[in-house]
Amino acid sequence: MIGKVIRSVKITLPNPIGTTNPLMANSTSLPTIAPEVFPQQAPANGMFISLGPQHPSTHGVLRVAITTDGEVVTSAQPDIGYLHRATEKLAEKRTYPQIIVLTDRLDYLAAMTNNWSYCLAVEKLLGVAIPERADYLRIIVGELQRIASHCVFLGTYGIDIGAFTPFLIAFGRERERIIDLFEEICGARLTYNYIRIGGVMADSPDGWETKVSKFVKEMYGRIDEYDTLLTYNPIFMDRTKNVGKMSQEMAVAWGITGPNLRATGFKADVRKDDPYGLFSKMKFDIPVGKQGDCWERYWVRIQEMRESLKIIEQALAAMQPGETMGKIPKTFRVPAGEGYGHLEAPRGDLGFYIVSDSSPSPYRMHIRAPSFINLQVLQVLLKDWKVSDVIAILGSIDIVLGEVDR
Amino acid sequence: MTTQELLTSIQAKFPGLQEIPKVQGQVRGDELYVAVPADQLVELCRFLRFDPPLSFDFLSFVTSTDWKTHFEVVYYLVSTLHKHKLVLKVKVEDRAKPEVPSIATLWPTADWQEREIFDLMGIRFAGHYNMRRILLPDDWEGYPLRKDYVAKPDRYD
Amino acid sequence: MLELGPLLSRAFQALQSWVILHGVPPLAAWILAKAIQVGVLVLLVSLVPMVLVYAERKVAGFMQARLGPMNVGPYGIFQTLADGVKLIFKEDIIPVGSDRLMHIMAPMVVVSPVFVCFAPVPFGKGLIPIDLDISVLFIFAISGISTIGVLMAGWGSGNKFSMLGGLRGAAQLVSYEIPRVLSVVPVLMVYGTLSLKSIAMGQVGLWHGFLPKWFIFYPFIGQLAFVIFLIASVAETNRTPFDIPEAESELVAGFHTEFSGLKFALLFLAEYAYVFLSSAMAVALFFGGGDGFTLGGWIPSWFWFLGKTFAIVFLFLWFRWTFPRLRVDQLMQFCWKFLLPWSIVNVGLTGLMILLRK
Amino acid sequence: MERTLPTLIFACMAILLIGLSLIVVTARSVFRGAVALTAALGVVAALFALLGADFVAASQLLIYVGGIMIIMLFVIMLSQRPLDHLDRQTNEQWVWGAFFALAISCALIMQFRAVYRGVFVTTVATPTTASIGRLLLGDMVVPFEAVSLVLLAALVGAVYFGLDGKDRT
Repeated sequence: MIGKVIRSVKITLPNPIGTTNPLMANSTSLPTIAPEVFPQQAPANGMFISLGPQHPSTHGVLRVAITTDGEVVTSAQPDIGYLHRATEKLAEKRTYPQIIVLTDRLDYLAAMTNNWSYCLAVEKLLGVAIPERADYLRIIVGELQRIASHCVFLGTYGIDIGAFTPFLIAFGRERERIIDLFEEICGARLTYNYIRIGGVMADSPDGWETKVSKFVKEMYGRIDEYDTLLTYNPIFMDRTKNVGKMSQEMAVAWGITGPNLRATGFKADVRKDDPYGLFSKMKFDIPVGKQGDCWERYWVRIQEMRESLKIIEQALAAMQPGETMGKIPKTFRVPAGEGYGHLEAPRGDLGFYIVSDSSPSPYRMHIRAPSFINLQVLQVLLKDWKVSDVIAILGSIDIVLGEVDR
Repeated sequence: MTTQELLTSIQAKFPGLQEIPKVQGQVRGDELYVAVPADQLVELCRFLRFDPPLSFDFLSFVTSTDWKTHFEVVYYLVSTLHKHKLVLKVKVEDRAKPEVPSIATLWPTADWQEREIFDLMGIRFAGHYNMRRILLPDDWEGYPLRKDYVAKPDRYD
Repeated sequence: MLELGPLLSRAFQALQSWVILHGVPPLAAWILAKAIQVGVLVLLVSLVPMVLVYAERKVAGFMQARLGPMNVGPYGIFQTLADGVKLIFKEDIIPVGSDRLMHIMAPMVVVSPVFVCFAPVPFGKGLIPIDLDISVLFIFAISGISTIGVLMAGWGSGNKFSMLGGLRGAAQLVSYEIPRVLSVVPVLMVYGTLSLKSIAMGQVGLWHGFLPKWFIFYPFIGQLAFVIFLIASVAETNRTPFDIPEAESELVAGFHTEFSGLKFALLFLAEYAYVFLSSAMAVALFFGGGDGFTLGGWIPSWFWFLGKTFAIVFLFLWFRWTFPRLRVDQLMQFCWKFLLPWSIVNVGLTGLMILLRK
Repeated sequence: MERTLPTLIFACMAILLIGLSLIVVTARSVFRGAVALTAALGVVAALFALLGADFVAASQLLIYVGGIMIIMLFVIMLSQRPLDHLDRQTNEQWVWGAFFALAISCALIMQFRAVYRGVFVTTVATPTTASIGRLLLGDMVVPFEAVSLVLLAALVGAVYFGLDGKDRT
């Protein structure tokens, strides 16, 4: 196992998906993956382990109740709600622009895309067009946010597997620079509130674009560094390859989106399938895996960072000076009706479904939170894996509890 | 498939189903909106899921709205193959004991989403294997997302 | 010139004769002398972890693009001291539902063998506390007692994570003990002794006038033995990539989850003292002990010994901050299917070499 | 002087050993009993060392304390729970057990008193490793190998019984 050292051999995974759907469209059988009710008691010769809510590897206040038979997990039930803040209810009491602040607190590692997704939904209801420069700025900050978010994933996943250094390299060096860039453009480092209904909060300050392009150029080399440090590390590959495999059928049925879905080889990306903003003009690939194991979920994210850099470069090149805010009055009423806006957040398909009754605040707002929906697959995904793989699988799903509990 | 074609192929199998007409002056997405009675839901979903020209294999989200007089459960379906979308709406008139059949066996992703609706809106999903509260504590009283919910101040308020 | 050994022994003899002159019985003087020796050794062994903790933090800092401790003293050199003071004054918590006696005894059982293990280590010319004939075996035997302490800690905490950590620790330590001992056997065969001092002395000199006669420079067997010894030592000291007993992402902190204050400090001290001990053993066994090949005359042997030891300690730190952690079954497979066969092959090869030489 | 100090140490160790052995049989917690047994084996190693058998002492520690006892503790940890020491370990035969143990020890003491009367503990400081090695691979090589064969057979048997029914072929 240590013997087969694979170092700096770039594995190119062929895309198994062409235009045909892997799900047999004419199959009439039900997916045989209905979960079982979690047993209230541990099995006779097994053990009951309560992982969390205070545990270093649950990435927040998540509890996973696990029963085991020896070393093998027989059932797992994630227990959530420790961080529930009733965002959907709060939104019913706030005006539309005020809700952007709430969305910052959902996936706090990717607040930009949360803002954006919400604004997409409201703009759909309002039917406003936003200025081109604002759209480019959105793409730049959105993709920077994706890189920052994946940097956190990389670091924390490294810690889950036992490598401490990638965390401080990716989290403390690269993400820090992205956050500095965000601070410069909007003044905040975590909860940005930058993307507003009708545009963005402010134009980029002088020299910001050159800083971004400088960062992008350096970041290519940094990602190569992650490859040598973690991605192709034989121990890391031993721990994550062929662990927690998820089939395409299973992933789609469970509503998995984002890198977790793409790791199964399924070429699905909202940026391509349902282009929003100016993504239809951008040229980029969708990296996909083959068998959907932990390593490929990780690898897809690393590749995505490279693609994001390409998108940022294109957006920087195409961006022209101009307005950054559409013609939106300070206070407005949204016409009655309903709208659904969604986009490709770092963790998957993030959508806002808003029902309006032409009052200043939404009548009902539902958040399609990718972390929440991706998390439930753990009920079946953890089964039959060893207890030590639980951490590897849990980490590779990459959830943010702020979004799970909302 | 365009929305019109979708509608005709659904109506060919379920003649009673109607598209929800767009109210004048209201905004709405360009998806097809179909009203479904609760008793036909599972059958329709099975058809939508497995019929080759439709093959709605991806349930994007399930949610619900409290319209004060009635509840509405919304299903947002996407076909990853044909890229068409469909919104199903189930009207639940009985406010005292709202119940909708569960579709978690067709799309397992509905598992927690239905539990969340039960938790926050109080709509039961008949046939769900594990209909318990998910976000709120098990002893929570009331369903917060209902419009007539009155927040009781607790010791932190 | 700067050799400490002769100086110390002369001072020691002077002290002893002075005490006897003033009417102290010889036995009491002898006990006093031993007590001073033990005191110095214990003090040194307790100080070494403090240095190592500081080194670990700084090395980690530089590997992780940050500075490490900087506030307490210049470049944060007093950080460990401050930590020690903090740990001493921390509340000592014994969890409810634990086995109190085991919980209290565990850190002592873990830490006390370390001090004994340093007794036969040749720190330099004349700087060997006790020259035992079986010192290699002695160190392996005594350090095995610490494993009992790990088990007691895991059991005594009354915590599932601690228990799992203790179990994993025991399985790992017992397994890796075997290739570790076997990897040393070639050295013993070549030098025909179990005494660390004699082994270190046997490596003094040069081959062809430039290559030191250290065991590591024996073709193939030397390197293989050293690699196996190093890997097994990393596993024995529970450090990454073999830190499964205390895997923080899985078991919170493994067997020392429930320890706080001074007890935690003791467990910590034992870990770093074992790192130092393993490095010192590696130096004595494979790197000629205090032998400083061509520059030997200029720099004292104890300096050479410590320098080499810290170089190997750096390897330990380097591993820790670059590797992820293995899984339990992978760890066991690695031991039984890779390390053990190769260490046995190495013993055979060494025997062949000795036969051919004759 | 040279005669009394080792004898004194020997006496202390013997008392310690007896005390630890009593703990082994009377401790309520199986785990504590096993830990006391470990300590007792360690004291035995110390006795060997005192008598100049340095190699045997180290082997005793390495094999019994560092190997066998760890496996025993391991098994206890797998099969017991931490609060089991509150249960009473009852053994209805303890009276007879104590009687026979006392009888046997009295007989042994009587016998050894006759042989070792007037013999004091002396520490021999000659290394024994080489002579043990020569003995094991010289005169005693056949019994030595026979013993290792028996151990191998035991190991194979243990693996066989450890396998699940379906893995046995």
